[in-house]
Amino acid sequence: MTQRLRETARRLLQEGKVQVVIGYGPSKPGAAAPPVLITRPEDADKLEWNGRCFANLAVYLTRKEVKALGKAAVVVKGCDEKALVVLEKESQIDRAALSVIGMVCEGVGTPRAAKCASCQVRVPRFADEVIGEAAQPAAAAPGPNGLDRLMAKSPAERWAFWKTEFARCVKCYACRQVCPLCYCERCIADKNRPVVIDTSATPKGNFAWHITRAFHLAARCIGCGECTRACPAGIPLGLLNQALAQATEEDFGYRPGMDPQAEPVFGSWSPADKEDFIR
Amino acid sequence: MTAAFEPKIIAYVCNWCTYLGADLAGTNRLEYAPNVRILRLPCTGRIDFNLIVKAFEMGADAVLVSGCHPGDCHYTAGNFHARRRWMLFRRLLEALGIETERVHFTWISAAEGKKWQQVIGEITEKTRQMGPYEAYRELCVGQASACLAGSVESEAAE
Amino acid sequence: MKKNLYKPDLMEVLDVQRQTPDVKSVRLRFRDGDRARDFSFRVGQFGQFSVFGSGEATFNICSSSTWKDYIEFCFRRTGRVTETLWQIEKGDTLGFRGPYGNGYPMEEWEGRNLIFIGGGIAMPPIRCAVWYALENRAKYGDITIVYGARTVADLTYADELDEWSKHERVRVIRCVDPGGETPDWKGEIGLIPAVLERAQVPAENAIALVIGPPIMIKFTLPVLDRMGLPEEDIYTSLENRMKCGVGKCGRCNAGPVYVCKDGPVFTMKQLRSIPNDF
Amino acid sequence: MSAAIPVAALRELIAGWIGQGKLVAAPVQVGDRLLYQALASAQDAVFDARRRPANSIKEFFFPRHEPIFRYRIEGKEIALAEVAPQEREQIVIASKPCDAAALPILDHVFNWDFEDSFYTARRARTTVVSLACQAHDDACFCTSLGSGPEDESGSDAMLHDLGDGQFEVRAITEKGGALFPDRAGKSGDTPGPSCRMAGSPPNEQFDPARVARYLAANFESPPWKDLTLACLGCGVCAYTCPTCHCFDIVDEGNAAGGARVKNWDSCQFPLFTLHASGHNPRAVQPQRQRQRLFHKFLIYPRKFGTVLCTGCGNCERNCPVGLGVLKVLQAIDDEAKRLDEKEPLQA
Repeated sequence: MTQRLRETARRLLQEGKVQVVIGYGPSKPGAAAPPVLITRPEDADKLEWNGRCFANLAVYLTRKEVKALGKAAVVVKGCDEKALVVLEKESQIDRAALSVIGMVCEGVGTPRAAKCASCQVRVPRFADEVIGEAAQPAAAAPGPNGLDRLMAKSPAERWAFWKTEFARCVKCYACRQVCPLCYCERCIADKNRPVVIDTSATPKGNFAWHITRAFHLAARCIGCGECTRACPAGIPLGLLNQALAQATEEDFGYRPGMDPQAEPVFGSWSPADKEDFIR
Repeated sequence: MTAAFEPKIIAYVCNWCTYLGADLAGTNRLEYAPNVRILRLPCTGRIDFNLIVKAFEMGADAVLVSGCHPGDCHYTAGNFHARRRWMLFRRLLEALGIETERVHFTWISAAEGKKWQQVIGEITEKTRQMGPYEAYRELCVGQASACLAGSVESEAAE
Repeated sequence: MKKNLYKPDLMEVLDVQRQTPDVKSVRLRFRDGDRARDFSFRVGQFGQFSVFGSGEATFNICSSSTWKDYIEFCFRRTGRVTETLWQIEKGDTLGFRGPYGNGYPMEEWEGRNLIFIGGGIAMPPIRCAVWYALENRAKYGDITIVYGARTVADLTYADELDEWSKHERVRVIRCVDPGGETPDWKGEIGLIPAVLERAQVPAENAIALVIGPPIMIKFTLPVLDRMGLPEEDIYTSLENRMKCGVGKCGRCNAGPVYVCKDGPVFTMKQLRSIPNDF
Repeated sequence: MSAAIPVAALRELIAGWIGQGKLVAAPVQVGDRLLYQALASAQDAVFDARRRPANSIKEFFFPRHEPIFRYRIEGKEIALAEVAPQEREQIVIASKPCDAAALPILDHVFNWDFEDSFYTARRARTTVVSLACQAHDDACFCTSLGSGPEDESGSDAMLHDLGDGQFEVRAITEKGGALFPDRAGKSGDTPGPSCRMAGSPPNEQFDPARVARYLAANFESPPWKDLTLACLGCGVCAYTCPTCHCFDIVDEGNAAGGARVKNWDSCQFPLFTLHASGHNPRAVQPQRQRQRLFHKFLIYPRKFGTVLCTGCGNCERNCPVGLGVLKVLQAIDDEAKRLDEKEPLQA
């Protein structure tokens, strides 16, 4: 698959169809494959494809340094591709100007990442070119994940759990910078008139930040897991997004990034919404 | 307990319905608990989830968010959008272990002065039983960074 | 208990003047008497001014170092701190940390002709040097002040421009951008580089202090060059983002210098060694 | 060589220090990560000469958040109050040599002309006991900066792992020796038999002097521009780095008063250099990556005589896109070598 990926990239660059190919590069043994931005056809051989291609490369499509390079081709797995669907639905990318190279994915990480166990998008659905064939059938039902263990706790236990976890947050914002759907020009955490979220990495500042980060991704997050992987303090941030994803599916039957035509939850409304807590 | 605990309740209300409802309660001389501090916003659609978090940060023991009944919204769909937001936000609060019984959502129209009085009474009583919301307030005291269990010593609070 | 580097002195607001629709000047006095008495600074230095609850902001001290009973600074209403500053009034309390930075080498400039070129809100960092020079008049040769702003209303310390022009061997050239003039405007019309070129200011034995937006400096330098002023005689004051003001927080590091400690006043010759990173 | 100390004895010593009210920090296993943390109990301390914690010990000298004074607003009056000075002694044990080596480097900037009393006070009341390294991974490059697995700079005492839970202590400073009364040998003793590095120390990967010379001459056309395009602009490299020390100062409080606080900050964030006028000298990410390299490998050495880096590799290990500085430094070094062969760069 790596060979076909390199050929496709070289062709796209030589034909001038794209000015940059965003893919994965060679990594040191055991390390994650680092994203690389190829602008010259002869560099296409730097592209790699293996089980350590974790990063969601859709994150580069909204960055001004990359947009300045011109038309882009992006290598995506099935889960990353869901981010493209959301970005297009939120008018952040021009899908027609984008070349999507979809890679059939058997799951990343050894042992395999939790998100891959329950993956239904092994074969990318909207790519311009799909590389690789789906060897195994779709994955079996997912085992108990972190969210069930979290929700099994009592509210007080959960509160204590998050207080300990957020105590390690240093406000490096890696969780924001790696997320393809966190593309705001100036994040609410960087605004000071008024200060909604304290810049300090105090318990108060950390709770305010993580509540806002999780909720600004409500009914948008596609569960690529990059925020959890990027956190240098090992905080299981993805649990908050999983909780919201579960709620979104139960309450609105909506799974972000799956159906390009479906109306976004917060972007639309309906008198038929059911709830039991508003008196 | 020193003085009896008087809960601090913050009410974010929409300008067109609930605020008028509360006003009606006033003109009808319907007495209701003074524990509530009313903040008027154009519509429940404008009531951002951060306002609820900010209320707890500043020491509220309960928060009420109230606006027009579905269909009555002055801006047609503000309350429908708000409803969707609250449906998901409550789940996030649950996942975080924040006491969702301290966050109340109601529809109160401009004619429901009585209902406003009832709702405020119920919330005040319920919150009085639950006691002050120490858990969240404790996060914000002294701004000591408890991050590394004392790596930054917590100063003697003033 | 070691001295707390970041704790400001408390200052009383003596007076607040509206200079332009979005610029005000503020006069401060130290609340602590002895600190007021033995406080001294060099013109061209800056300080960190605190509005408690909003934060600190970096402003030049725009009063002359010879005036002992107050210090003054100017600000434009742009951000969180300046928005709160806009509301302060006489008697309020602010904080001040400083003086920081190297300031103008007034001793080196002695015996030279002084050319001050300022654009927009650049007058405050120039005003302190002008008053210092006027109060040590004998030490300095001819003084020329070329000051421009977008419109007439945007000229800060406009009244002092008149006062300065009354002094002997002081020439004040005022200008506003084309379209910024009022019907009774008697000053020049045009951008500063062009106005400077037309002014035919003699350049021998002169130094120039150029302060203003980067674009203005960029187009003024060639004019000074044509006038025959060498780069080591052209000074400017950089306006980097700053927080600590004492060379610790890393913010104002541009190329080899920490602007807050090694600057903010540099000659153009020194600026050549600093990459375009400020 | 002094008598070997079993790890159980080390834990007793730690329990003693904690009992005396001292703050004791050490690497602690948190989920799948090793992190320096203040110890709740002596049992939590991990003595592992083969693994590097993901954060650094700078937290105990230059914390992520630190109130620097309090203010109370009473109408037009303001009352300022110092933050209660902390006399609590701190001990960092089992620190990596490349963490301890950062302290003498940081001493320069925090004492340059103006003394930052917050840092110097903490530095004075903290004793660092490091643990000599016995393994490295391919992100480590301490040897390229003249440091190494047994570099004692910044440490008050050093533990050497003799194997099967036995350690030898070497006192380097009098403060370090005081922690291990009559059990510490002197620094420079011949290392014990099993002190040999399991593998060889990381080989030298670039020449800092050549890199500095190259940087000085190549501000505009860096060969690493494509590499830094992948940088996403988070603060991980700065916040897990033992030597990064940039900070922000903000006020936090309400209408009645609050505190002015010092927080970690990073040159990788756009707000770091954003002017009030909206002008930003470093508007795009490659420019910010360039600043980090210049400040560490050219500017700081020129101003303070020491490179602002100890080669710990945290920036590469923690970087979400695996960038860090080593890869870029190697690209620069290769380019500089190539140019040197053609016509040598003057010093």
